[in-house]
Amino acid sequence: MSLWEYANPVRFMRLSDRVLPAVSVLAVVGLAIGLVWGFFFTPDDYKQGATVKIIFLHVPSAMMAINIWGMMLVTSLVWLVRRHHVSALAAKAAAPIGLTMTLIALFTGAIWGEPMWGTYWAWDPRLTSFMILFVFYLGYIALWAAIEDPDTAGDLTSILCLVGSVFALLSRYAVNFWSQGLHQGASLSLDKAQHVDNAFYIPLLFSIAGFILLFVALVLLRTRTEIRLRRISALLTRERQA
Amino acid sequence: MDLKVSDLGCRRGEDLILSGVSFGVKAGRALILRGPNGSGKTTLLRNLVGLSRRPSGAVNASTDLMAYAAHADGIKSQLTVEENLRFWAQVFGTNDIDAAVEHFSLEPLLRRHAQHLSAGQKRRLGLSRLLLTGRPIWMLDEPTVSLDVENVKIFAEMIENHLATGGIAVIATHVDLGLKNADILEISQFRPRHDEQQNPFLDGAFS
Amino acid sequence: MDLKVSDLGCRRGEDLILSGVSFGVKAGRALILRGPNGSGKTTLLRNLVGLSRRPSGAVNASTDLMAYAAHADGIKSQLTVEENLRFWAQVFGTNDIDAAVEHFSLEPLLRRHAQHLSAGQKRRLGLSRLLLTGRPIWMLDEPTVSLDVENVKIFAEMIENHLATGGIAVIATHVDLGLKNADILEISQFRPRHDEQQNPFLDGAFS
Amino acid sequence: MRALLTRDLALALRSGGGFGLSLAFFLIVTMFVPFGVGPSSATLSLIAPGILWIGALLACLLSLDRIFQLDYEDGTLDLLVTSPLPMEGVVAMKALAHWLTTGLPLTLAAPLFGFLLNLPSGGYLWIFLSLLVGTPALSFLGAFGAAITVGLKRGGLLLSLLVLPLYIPTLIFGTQTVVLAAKGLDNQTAFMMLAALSLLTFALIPFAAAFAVRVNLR
Amino acid sequence: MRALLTRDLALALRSGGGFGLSLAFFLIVTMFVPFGVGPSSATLSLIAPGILWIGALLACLLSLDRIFQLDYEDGTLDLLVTSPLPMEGVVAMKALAHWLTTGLPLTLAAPLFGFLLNLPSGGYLWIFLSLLVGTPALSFLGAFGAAITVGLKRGGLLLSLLVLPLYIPTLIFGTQTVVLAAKGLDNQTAFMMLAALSLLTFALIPFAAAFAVRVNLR
Ligand code: HEM
Ligand SMILES: Nc1ncnc2c1ncn2[C@@H]1O[C@H](COP(=O)(O)OP(=O)(O)OP(=O)(O)O)[C@@H](O)[C@H]1O
Ligand SMILES: Nc1ncnc2c1ncn2[C@@H]1O[C@H](COP(=O)(O)OP(=O)(O)OP(=O)(O)O)[C@@H](O)[C@H]1O
Ligand SMILES: [Mg+2]
Ligand SMILES: [Mg+2]
Repeated sequence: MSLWEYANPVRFMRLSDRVLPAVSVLAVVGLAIGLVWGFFFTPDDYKQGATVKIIFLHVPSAMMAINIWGMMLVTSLVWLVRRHHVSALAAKAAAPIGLTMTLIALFTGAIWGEPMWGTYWAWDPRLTSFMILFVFYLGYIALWAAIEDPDTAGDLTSILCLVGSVFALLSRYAVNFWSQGLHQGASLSLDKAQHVDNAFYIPLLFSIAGFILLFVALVLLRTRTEIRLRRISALLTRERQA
Repeated sequence: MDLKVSDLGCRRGEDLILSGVSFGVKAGRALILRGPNGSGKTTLLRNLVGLSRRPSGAVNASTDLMAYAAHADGIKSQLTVEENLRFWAQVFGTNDIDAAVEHFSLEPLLRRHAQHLSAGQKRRLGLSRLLLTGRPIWMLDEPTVSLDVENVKIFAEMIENHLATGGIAVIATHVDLGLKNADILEISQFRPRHDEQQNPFLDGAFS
Repeated sequence: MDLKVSDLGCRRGEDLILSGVSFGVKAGRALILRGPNGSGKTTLLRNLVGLSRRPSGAVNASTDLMAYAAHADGIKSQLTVEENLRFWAQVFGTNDIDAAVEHFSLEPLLRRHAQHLSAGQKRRLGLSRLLLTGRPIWMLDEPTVSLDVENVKIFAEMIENHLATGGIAVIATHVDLGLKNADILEISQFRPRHDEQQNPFLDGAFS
Repeated sequence: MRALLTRDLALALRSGGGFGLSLAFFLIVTMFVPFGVGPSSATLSLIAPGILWIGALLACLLSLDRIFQLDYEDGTLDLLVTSPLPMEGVVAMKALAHWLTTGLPLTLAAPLFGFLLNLPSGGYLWIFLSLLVGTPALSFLGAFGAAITVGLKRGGLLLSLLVLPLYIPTLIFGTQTVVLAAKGLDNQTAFMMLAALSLLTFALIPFAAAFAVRVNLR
Repeated sequence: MRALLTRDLALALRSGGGFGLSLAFFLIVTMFVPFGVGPSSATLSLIAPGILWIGALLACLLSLDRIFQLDYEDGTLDLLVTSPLPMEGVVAMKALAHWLTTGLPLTLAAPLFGFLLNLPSGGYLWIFLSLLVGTPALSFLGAFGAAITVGLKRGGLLLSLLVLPLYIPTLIFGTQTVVLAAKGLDNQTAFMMLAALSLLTFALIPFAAAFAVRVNLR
């Protein structure tokens, strides 16, 4: 049995029906542990004070914002190559979640920026590339909304996602070239855990896991909705032709 | 060369419009597609010339042998009649527009901007384009719209000539063209049955 | 009310296309405009409904009494059939679309986006709009294009009904509609003579 | 008349031309400026009012040719001219619909974008007010330009060329209102001029545009 | 193929979309900037490279939807797809025609406009070179956006939303080339990146755009 079988709508519905409750529960648990621990049971930073705690929202959402685009890239490719409807619908379902994550990262970052850098917004490369990612999400979602025929929309958004990924990456480099920034470098690689104190590190991991699971749950849910919508329109078509 | 189509299914958007379309046209013959409004003639023609996905079935001729003339003529209103013709002649690599001009008596209109043509004159221009393609299989969608009686006759002649040289024509039309070598295909017989919709989202098991 | 046109001249751009057009249509009768492609039927109709300058001549009816249906249907493809009809009903202040829907059996198409209609279905929608105008004089330019035999009959019926209530119809067409109360006007007789062009730049003194 | 307005709004919303899009365009233009002129916040705050106004103006401009073009191509305009609606009213309604789908959302969002460009704090209220009063004039002037170019294919660039010079006074009084306010100076006159300009536009343009449409159809 | 190029050029020239228009638009945008940000020449010279690039980019943007839209509407695109020309070639030719009628005249005129904006003297050569190398990429990316939105009525704003983000790297490397040169710094890297970007675009975009056109027709 190959993995692709789950790309069949019926099988996907059956599988996701079983998986969804478990994932949802785990997501809530992960988030609860990470956020409660992070907000109430960690010490204040000696330099940043309590504001450091926004890291438990900021970092996971920023990570998700990027990774969700990656996931859309993969599912788009799968749709173009293997033409599994579920794959295209999963990409469609993921986009608004990615957009929301981007917004959360932007807002938490802005709130954090005020005490840290003395300004809510600066044209720092990292921040700017997030703004760019935001626009890419907007364009992608707008294209889905504008095209009526779902297969056409799937094809066009997929090709946009491919080309967009290339140019989003290029933009990242271009932006780095253009401005030296204020923002933190990558400090959360596993081998360099010393950048972040252990007291923050572990709850942060929980929070990240929570965000990932939350994303999985939401994507499953939204994909199921999209599939149901397609089923409804198929039924209406059949009725019309009868 | 004959045209053979077997068990073709045609979609428009998500709808299956036709299924099990099978027919053959011998070289030198025309096939008239008949069917009430909305029965799927345009859909079938677009499918045959390769403008839509082909979900099922087989066509024995390559789309490179087919020339298509549709509701929209593809005429550029800012170009003159001559420029319009020359353009298509170049695209199809047949650099001679005289035959086309002569057949529909476009001579007096050659320098006119296509913008300033009447509906029927435009259509004549659009149809004369077929002679430039040099392709053997013509797929025509309501070609006689806006033509007066005289020009319908001229058009029918053009088809007869084309058939006489071993060409094939598939024509969707509501009017009688008076062609000699023509068969008629009633297209409503290919309306898909209820249970043929083949949509993966229609499978059971959704509870 | 009768329609009387006397000594009308029609221009397109700088060309005088028709001159001395005179005719009358009695209430309850239709007038069929005949003429080869490019003879000026469209030009005349546009002139009558007030879409072009009227260089000379007189028409006894106000353009407020006329409804016009042209080659282009004025259908918005992003709106559903019903929304399209309602819009025109509101514009003409006759807020009832039922008669129009019923006459052309548009019921099953009402919720469909106009984009997804076939050529003939679009035309049916365009023609049914006439019933919404509530105006007595209909000016129709090749109304039966793309219609199948069945729908041509339905259309002719619509005209007959309109005439029966004292309406008037002026119809440019190349096909025979089989109307009972119709007169035919051959339009090529109004082709202007050479010396009638009336262009101020043609006056003498140029040597 | 109401029917026309609701129809135009529905059309704008249905086909990827809705409220969100002009906003997104505005956002991108605002974002492009730092890419062009560099990220320094001192420079940005200096030019912010001008950029916001120019951005709004361009977002407006890009959707202008839709005011009449599509209706012309599918024959709707012919039918509207022969309908009982007065052409002046048709023009006004179409300009209004255009404003509701572009000018209004821009006005509401402008203060937020001002934030990204480091707009000085005195400017926020006035960028909002000046756009609120000024953008309707942009839509009406745009409708006039669209009416003049309706018969032309590929009229887009020509349209911009005709309309942009007409936009100059609005742009000047609009930005001055904000610039003066940001500097803490008196901006009464500029603002009053802006308002007067808009009123003048509402009064004159529908007639000119209706005339242009009729000429183009014949 | 040549036939297509000459036809597209002829069409552009015939109907008010010729060389002159994009220049005029460019001129007006450059002219608007002093109105918006004030006439101080220090400010202007600071932002000149950015404004010139943004102006070129917008002039390009405004004519994009003409690349495929008209051919789609009158059925020409259907006929082209069924013709012996490969769709990738058609796309490339159309992008080229677009560049010849917009990008090229802008490039030639940009140094002149730089003058109006007080461009520092080191910048003139480089504004020319950077536009020469960069604007073709704008046309090709634009053709891709136009191909995606060709099936939509009123796709104009959506088109901008899709295309503008793709323009970001070109804009940044383009302006940096000029800015660095104007400051007398080394601009090799920026210029090489710009050139590489254009080459990448020529190689990839025709395929993506041809795919999008075919999808839109069915
Ligand atoms: C609107 C403003 C901001 C945006 C858009 C933003 C965006 C991001 C992004 C994209 C990441 C990278 C996540 C990853 O790659 O794993 C990140 C991580 C991070 N941000 Fe921000 N940020 C913003 C403001 C701030 C501020 C004001 C601070 C506080 C000094 C901050 C501190 C951090 C830290 C500590 C990380 C983790 C570093 C890492 O492990 O990569 N950010 N942010
Ligand atoms: N894009 C579309 N999406 C879904 N259905 C469509 C679409 N276009 C057309 N249809 C439907 O497909 C059916 C067949 O349409 P088609 O245009 O092939 O008919 P036709 O036989 O050419 O009719 P006509 O004689 O009126 O031109 C019609 O019922 C039409 O409503
Ligand atoms: N804009 C224009 N400028 C100049 N001449 C035009 C213009 N439009 C049409 N003509 C010419 O005017 C004449 C009459 O055109 P018209 O469209 O009225 O003909 P018609 O009788 O409707 O023909 P058809 O049956 O082909 O529709 C034609 O010879 C045509 O070439
Ligand atoms: Mg058809
Ligand atoms: Mg006619």
